[in-house]
Amino acid sequence: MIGLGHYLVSGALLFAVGLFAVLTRRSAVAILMGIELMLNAANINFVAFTKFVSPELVRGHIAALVVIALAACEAAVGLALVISAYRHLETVQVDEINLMKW
Amino acid sequence: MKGVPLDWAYVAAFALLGSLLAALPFAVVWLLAPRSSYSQKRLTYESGVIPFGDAWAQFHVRYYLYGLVFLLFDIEVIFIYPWTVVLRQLGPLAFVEMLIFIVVLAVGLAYAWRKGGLEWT
Amino acid sequence: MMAEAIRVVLSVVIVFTFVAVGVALFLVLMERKVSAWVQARIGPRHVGPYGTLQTLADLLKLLQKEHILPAGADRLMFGVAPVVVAVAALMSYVVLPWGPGVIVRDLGVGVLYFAAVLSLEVVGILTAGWASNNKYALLGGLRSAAQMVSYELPLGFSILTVAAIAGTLSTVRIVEAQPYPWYTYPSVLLAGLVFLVAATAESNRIPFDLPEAESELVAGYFSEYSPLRFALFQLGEYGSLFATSALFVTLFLGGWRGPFGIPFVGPVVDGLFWFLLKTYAVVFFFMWVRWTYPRFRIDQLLNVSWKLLLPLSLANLLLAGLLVAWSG
Amino acid sequence: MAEAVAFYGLTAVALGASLVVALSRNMVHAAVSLIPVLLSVAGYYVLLGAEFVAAIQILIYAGAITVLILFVILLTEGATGVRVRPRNEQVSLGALVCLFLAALLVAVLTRTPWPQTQGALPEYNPGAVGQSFLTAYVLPFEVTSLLIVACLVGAIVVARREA
Repeated sequence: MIGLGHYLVSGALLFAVGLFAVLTRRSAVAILMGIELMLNAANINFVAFTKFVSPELVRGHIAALVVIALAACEAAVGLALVISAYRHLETVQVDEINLMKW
Repeated sequence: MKGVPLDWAYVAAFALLGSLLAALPFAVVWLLAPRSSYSQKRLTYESGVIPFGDAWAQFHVRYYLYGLVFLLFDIEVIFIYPWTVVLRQLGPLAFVEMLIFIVVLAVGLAYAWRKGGLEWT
Repeated sequence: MMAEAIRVVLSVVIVFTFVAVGVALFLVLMERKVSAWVQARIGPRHVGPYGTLQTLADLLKLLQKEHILPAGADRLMFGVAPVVVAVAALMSYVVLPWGPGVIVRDLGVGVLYFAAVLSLEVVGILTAGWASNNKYALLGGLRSAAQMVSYELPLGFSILTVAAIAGTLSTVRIVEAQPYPWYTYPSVLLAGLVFLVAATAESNRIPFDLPEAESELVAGYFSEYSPLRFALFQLGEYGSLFATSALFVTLFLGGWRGPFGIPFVGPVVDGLFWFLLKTYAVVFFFMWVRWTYPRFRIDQLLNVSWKLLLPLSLANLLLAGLLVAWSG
Repeated sequence: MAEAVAFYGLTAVALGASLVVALSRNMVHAAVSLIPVLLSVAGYYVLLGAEFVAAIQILIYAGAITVLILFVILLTEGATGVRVRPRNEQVSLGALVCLFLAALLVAVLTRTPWPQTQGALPEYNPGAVGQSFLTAYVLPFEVTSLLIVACLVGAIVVARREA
């Protein structure tokens, strides 16, 4: 029988993989993809808690839907930044975008 | 398994078995088709000219702008689909709420239009 | 459990067979006959009676042709992309109501599911264009994606308009809500028009066939695709053409209901008959348009979507909402 | 039984494909692998009875966000086929942190006694979501529209070629 724990563990593992992408990737687009993975992991938890903890008011579904909307907004702005950075610096590798560092 | 998961079991079956059925004829091709490969044959088509450079060139930012406006308007449907279902029950209140929502977004559309985000230049 | 599993497999096989024979093979033949009719030609006539077996012969020919992987192409993506396009088209058939009680599965989110699956096709097309390592193909793929996403919005909003009037997302219940008081809502007519235009563009057909404009881009995103994979793209293209036509029939033309019942055949055959008749009529309309009109320029094409259809369909949705909210 | 098979199948696809997203050298491969991940998460939602969220996940995530990501990869250097080093020099440290975090999360999540109830989800999913959005959660709903407009303006300003 698949219970709440299964979904939570699966979400945690997905979150860790997303975090790994964010920490180790050089390309800004790949980092954004890692963030999407992490947001998805959080959404799994929202929906799982809705089913097993408080199903009547579908609060978790609402939260998950708002998170999807936010993720879309985040992707739009983030990718716009990537394009802008690429136009000015001709790279999307975040460790080469270091104008502010020196 | 019943209810929603059963409904979607059909969807999953369509995806999985469908891919299988779509890939099946490849076995026939593998059995029947001739195989011979040389570099001239594998050249990509470029109107008879030998391809120069890489096809993976960069493209104009306007593709991104259309994708962007699309994505942001696509988010609306998250809220409009449930709205259509309960509209009759909730009546005028639901309508006014959606009116506000869409008017705000119309401002965004107007902005994109004015700024030339919708121009193919 | 066992019976259910058999039903699942059977429904997939039946629908796939129908899509392969009744849609892909038949529609290609129909397209050639219609184009011949519009251009005052005769069209295929040598294979089988009146050329009816022509596309079957073409398919047999394609089966014996060699697969060519273009130099520098991405092997995996190149192979997966056509399957994605074909399967995405196939998946939209789950929610089509063929007749009273004749539906693969009446999903609670019916029309939303249809829109969602249709949007997956874009990914396949974009990947196909990229994986070919061909400039025409990539440009065609990008154009196609830009066009499809642009027209997805008006299409979605006209579906939503209908859903708001019917008060449900289930395709079966949308059919049951028609015809009265369906056509008393002025929004339905406008939504139907927007849907027709957007569906034409969504299936990349003239006057919106820029992605595969032969004179500019060879064959667009499938320039480099040889026999069977090419056939899969055709399957996807005609499959989704038929599915969108069927959705149009479901949303606007009363689905499986006919103006009069056919005697002695029972409701199921009657429903199937009317549904298929209407859907093929809509498909014929799309073909007729294709062979009659010239092609748009890409800026005109995108302007039609963003500056005309999108505001129009949004306003139309609000109008429908107003009528429903106050009149109940 | 069927549920368990579905769950483990989805988990295998989700985790496998997400590893490709995190590790692949080819950006287009990474972006395309995002789709199986998103679809399996939609599968989870279905198993959890959240039909509407699943459909939205396919429509918005798999059908729209991924397309935008692919556009950007094709617009920037990911498309040029230039082979660059895909990872920075923090791989071992990052892997350590992630493994530690995963272990910690799993330990905490499985040991916490969650107050599980026997209640049932509302019969019709989109209807319940609509009720909530238009009554109890009307504020997030309206504020989202402001957020979308803000994003639209911001992204256009940033991405457009300066005149």
